[in-house]
Amino acid sequence: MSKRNILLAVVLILSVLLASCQAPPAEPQVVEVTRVVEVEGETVIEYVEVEEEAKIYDGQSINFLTIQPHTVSSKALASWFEEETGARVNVLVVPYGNVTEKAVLDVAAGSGEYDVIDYWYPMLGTMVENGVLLDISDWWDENYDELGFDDFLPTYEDLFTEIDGKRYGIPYDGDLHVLYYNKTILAEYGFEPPTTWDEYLEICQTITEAGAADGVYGCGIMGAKVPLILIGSFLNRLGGYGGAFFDETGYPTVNSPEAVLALEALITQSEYALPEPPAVAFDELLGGWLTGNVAMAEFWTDLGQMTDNPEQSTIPGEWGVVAMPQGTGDNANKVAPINAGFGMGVSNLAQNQEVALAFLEFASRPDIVVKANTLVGGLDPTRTSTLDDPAYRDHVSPELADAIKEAHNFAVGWPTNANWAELQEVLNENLSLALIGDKTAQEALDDTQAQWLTILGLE
Amino acid sequence: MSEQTLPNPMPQGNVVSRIMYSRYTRLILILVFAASVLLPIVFMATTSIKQPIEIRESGAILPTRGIFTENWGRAFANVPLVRYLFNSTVVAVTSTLLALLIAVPATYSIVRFRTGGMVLPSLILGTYVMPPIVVSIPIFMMTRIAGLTDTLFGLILLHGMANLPVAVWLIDSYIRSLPVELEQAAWVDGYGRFETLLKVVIPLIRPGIVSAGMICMILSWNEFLFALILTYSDVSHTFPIGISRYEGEHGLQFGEMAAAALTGIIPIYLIVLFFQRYLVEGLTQGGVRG
Amino acid sequence: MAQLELRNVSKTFGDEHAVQDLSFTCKEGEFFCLLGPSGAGKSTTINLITGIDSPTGGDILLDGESIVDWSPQDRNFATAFENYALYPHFTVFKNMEFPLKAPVRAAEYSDKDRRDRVVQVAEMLRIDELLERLPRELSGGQRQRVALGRTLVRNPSIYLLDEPIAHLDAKLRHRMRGELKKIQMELGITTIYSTPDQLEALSMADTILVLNQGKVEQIGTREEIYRTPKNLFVAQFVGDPPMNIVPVQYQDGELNGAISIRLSQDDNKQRAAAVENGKLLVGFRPKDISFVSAESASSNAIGEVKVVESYGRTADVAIELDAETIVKCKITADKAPQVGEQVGCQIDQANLSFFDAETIQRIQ
Amino acid sequence: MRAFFEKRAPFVMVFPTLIVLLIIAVVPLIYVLRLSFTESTLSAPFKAFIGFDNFARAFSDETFGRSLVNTLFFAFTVTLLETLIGFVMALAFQSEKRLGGVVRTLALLPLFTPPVAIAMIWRLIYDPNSGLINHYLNNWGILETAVGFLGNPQLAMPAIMLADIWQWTPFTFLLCLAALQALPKSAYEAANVDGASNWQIFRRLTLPLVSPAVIVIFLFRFLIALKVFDLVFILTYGGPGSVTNVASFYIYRVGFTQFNTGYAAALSILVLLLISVVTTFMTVGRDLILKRLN
Repeated sequence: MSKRNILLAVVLILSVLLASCQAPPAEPQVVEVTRVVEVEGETVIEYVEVEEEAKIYDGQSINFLTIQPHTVSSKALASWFEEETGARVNVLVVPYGNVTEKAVLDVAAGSGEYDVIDYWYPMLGTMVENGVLLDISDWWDENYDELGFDDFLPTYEDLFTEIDGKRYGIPYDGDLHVLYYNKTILAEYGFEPPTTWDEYLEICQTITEAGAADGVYGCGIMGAKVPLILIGSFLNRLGGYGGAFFDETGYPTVNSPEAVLALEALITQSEYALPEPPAVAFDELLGGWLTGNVAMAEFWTDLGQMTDNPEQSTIPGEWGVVAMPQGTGDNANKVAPINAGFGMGVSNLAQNQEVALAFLEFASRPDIVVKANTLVGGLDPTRTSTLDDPAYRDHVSPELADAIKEAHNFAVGWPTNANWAELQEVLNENLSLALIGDKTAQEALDDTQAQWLTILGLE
Repeated sequence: MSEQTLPNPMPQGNVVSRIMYSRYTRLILILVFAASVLLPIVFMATTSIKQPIEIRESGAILPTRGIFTENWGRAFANVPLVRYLFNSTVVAVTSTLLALLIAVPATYSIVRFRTGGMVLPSLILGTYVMPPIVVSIPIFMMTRIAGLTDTLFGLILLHGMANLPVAVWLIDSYIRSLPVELEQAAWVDGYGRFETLLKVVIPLIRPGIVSAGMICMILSWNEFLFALILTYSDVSHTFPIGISRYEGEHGLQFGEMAAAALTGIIPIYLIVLFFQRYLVEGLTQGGVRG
Repeated sequence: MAQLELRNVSKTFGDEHAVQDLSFTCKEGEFFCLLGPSGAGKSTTINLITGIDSPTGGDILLDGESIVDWSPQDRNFATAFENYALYPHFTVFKNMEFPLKAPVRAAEYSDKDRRDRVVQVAEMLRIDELLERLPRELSGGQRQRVALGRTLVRNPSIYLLDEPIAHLDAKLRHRMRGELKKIQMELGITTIYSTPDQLEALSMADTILVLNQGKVEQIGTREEIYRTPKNLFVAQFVGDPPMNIVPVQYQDGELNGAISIRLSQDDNKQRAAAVENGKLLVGFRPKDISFVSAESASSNAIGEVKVVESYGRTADVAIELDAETIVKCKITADKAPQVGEQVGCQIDQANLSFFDAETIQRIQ
Repeated sequence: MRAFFEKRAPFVMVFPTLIVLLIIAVVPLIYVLRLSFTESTLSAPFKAFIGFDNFARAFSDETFGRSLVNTLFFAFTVTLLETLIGFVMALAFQSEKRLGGVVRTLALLPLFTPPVAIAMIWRLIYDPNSGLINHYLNNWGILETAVGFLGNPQLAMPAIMLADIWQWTPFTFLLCLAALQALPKSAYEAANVDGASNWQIFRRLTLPLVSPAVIVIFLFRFLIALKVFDLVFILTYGGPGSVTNVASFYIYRVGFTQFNTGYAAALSILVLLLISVVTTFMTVGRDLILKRLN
């Protein structure tokens, strides 16, 4: 009994010790300033012990709420910023699925725990509606020329930052979907990469029918019931068939004939895709793709790098990339859906607005963006100049850089209105139901339309 | 007659009984049980030493591309795991003590003196039934007002309070099973109600307290929702939050996550082994008595 | 040492009256016995006295001072419980030492005092060998003595013993009775003792209170309880076999019924005449019956011997007088008749009890 | 002072609990109740009083209805299976000395593994293409093509249940073991002397004696199971379709991803009512069963 207690105490003490060894928070740098000391009236000893120049924000600190996948780049930005300005940036990390709720809860409770917030852009309207983000329109206008905001990729510039004519942040991490293909597999079957969804289906069906027994599939489709994933896959087709979530007046058109065609295409393709699309999220698709068992995959632009990493992949160098296929019909379109993407804004309750804005300014500087975009597992370009920057082109391969550049000519974004959080849940639910055959494409989209109208008060 | 007085009479006639009570059946059961408990854990262990590509490539249990230990290093490099484990341990242990400290006298009072009549016990049960998500918003607000967000203390208080109904529920039957005369004897022997609780009741329901404590600890150790909502930084993040932090930009770092998860299980498991006698005694001697 | 008085004490649990309007005084140094069948309210009464329960009405006084509001630990009574209530997690020594370590009297004893006291009591109860054992390692008799020991280590003002020896086997019970009485007399401490066993009460008590369904049936010395039961309940509860009760009609100095007695004593005649319609129950102890031949003129009743239960020196004989009346008599074994034999019964008129057939109260 | 507390001991003992209940149950419930009658978002609670509108909406909300059915189905099934398996295991090991110790120690493993990690490992096990199950089933030639457990409408719920059973059966096992070992030994000794067979002992003695405890275990586990959240959140996000959408998770989505706290509050109240009704029924059922057994 007593022996046991002693042992337990030892275990506890050890864990305390271990815990205290763990990265003590870096103290803000203490910088000596000039001091004059007078001794005995006559003798004046004057000494200057300035090792570093005083920095503008010495001793100040801000909190930066970021998502887990951005940990590396956000921490890098933080340390560069501290080096330059002396301000300490505490990077507070949450799983990406929880970032909006954390930010909104913080403001709702009046905590003001965060100064700078990394947000998923489709939630911009929701964040603004809930008073999370500071209106930085004036700052934006003032710095527009000096910081070269016109260099931001036009597709991101407004989409990630603007609601009702006001600015709430800067583009932080851009990303859109392109179609990757496995050169080896396509060559084996004598296919060229598809330009239309019909070709895509044909390729997918042919390869799967021949290769499924060996575990090789023509395509992989992410159909897991997570808005980011499932709606992304839908949007890839919706745009291609010429559909959109809303018309110019903001009226929902989610059950337009194009949309139905798009969803039907998704459902048909799913039959031949890597099993089993409703369970396929990032990891499942990557599992098929990186092991050379999937011929075509819609994914974000960072997949190329991942595929070239032999630790992660069995098919380095065997990939190619093209823009998203087009649909058929009168309104068929070429699109590159912006299926993820993050902005960086300042909290309405920021304790230190000045430094927060300075951090925004810092993070949007062209040189810093290039630096951040060339980190492994970091961010994707938000500036046109980055795509032309040799360092970046070298980092991701010139081919991919050009493909991204090309894709931006017809990029389409997600809605960012205040109701989107609710709307996307409805859509997500119905898409998933259609995918497993509980509803037809038409029913699912009609139901979505009806519920959207209710939510938007447009009945 | 002589046959019948054997200590373990042969099962008579019934096939079911013969199967149920055969030693071989038991052995098979043990093997099946051990295998099914261990399989995911072993799979987790081998995953932690597989190359990322191998995890995506094959579902074989053993690594086929050689042992890849870097997951372990990376698991610790990328997330302050030890800190989180420390936080979790502090929160689980302290909140459990808190829950027991409040629950034991309360349960005693409710069982023996019928304090609160029918209302209090049902209120406690109701609190326990309530899905935590229901109350998360007001709880967050209150924590904020109390200035306890992002502190271990806040989390300790919350876990302690949230597990209180569990503790009451589990301790209840143990107190009920105590003969009331023991307490009356203590009163007459010159002890007050508090002293009686301390000197007579608590030592006698120790098994119940241990098992209730252990269940509270498990619940606190695994709790995710409040730990996520109420904490911001490494100062107060707990282990389950840490586990959720092996999320790459697109996809999980399974190998590192597995290494992290095992790191969390190992110390706890050692402690459990260490207190095995205590815990097993606690869980098996007193037991749940209707 | 103290005198305890209960005044109109009542206790109800919900709708149930556990004790009703209970009043008695237990004098200093007295061995006071609560006698009654199970469910009579004995344990409740003891619990009210110790303070484990509080009465719903009435007052309890210790040496004239009301103690109703005192908590149990302040009353300084010592109790031995029916099921011993030994603390299972303590050794015998710790069990016995426990009352001495109580906060209310911890200051009175040094460690050594406590040890000495426990050992002394343990020796007296012959359990000094068992001090390091746990209660579960003891036999029933040993446990009982430990429970007793726990009450004896203290100097309480009153001992309350709630059926302390009920669960012992007959032989041990017999021996313990003697020991208990001896100890009580030596210490001279006021003792309240509850038992369902009339023999126990008769053999030990100075005063007996017969309790039935929460109410007092009779309070008195053991002689009074035995000889002059106040009502039919006491008459039939006390004594083994109990008092024979036979319904008779009184007329002109004669009792007629299943038995016929010509009353010879004036005292008896007077009492018998006190009931107007002459409907009486006559009671007589089994030992007051003697056998005569069936034809004898001195016989008061004639019947057939149905059962003979022999206890060695004595025997109980059941005699059927008529279809509704069986009387039992206790005689020395060698005088026992044969089963089936017709015998005449002669009843000793010196100890007759008369009860009103309507009110079943004793006629004085 | 001492006397003051002593006299009020019962109340003093529950006092801290009352405070705790006030903080974690009463105040939040009042807040939630108020929310449920208003149009509210997370950052702007109590915007406007709208009476029973939220509740009316809930009654026509198909997804919510399905989530309730899913929750009850899930909770009841896993609880039943876990209690059954746990009980059988406990029966088998109650008299095992050394092996029993091993099993008990093993049983603690799943309990101390955080659900996040458990979900991760089950995702790897279920993965249609590189998962453990598919790997071996394919290798052994039992299956031709991959089965997507979590994406298949028929298999997704059972798959989540299996993960849950893996985690919680040890819990019921340990509690059942506790209950069995608390049974009085004397009854068994008597039965052995009487020459009863093992089966008879089980039917006539063990089962009636241990039933009350097993019912308590069942209820306790049922209450925990009703709150299932983590596994669904990580494994399926309620999909595919609405197959694994459970109440807690749906409320989370309404409240925490759509920030429609008013509606989430109304849903919470309804769930709470439903659970109370179910619990009451089960408690009554328990009492009836116990009465019959006695």
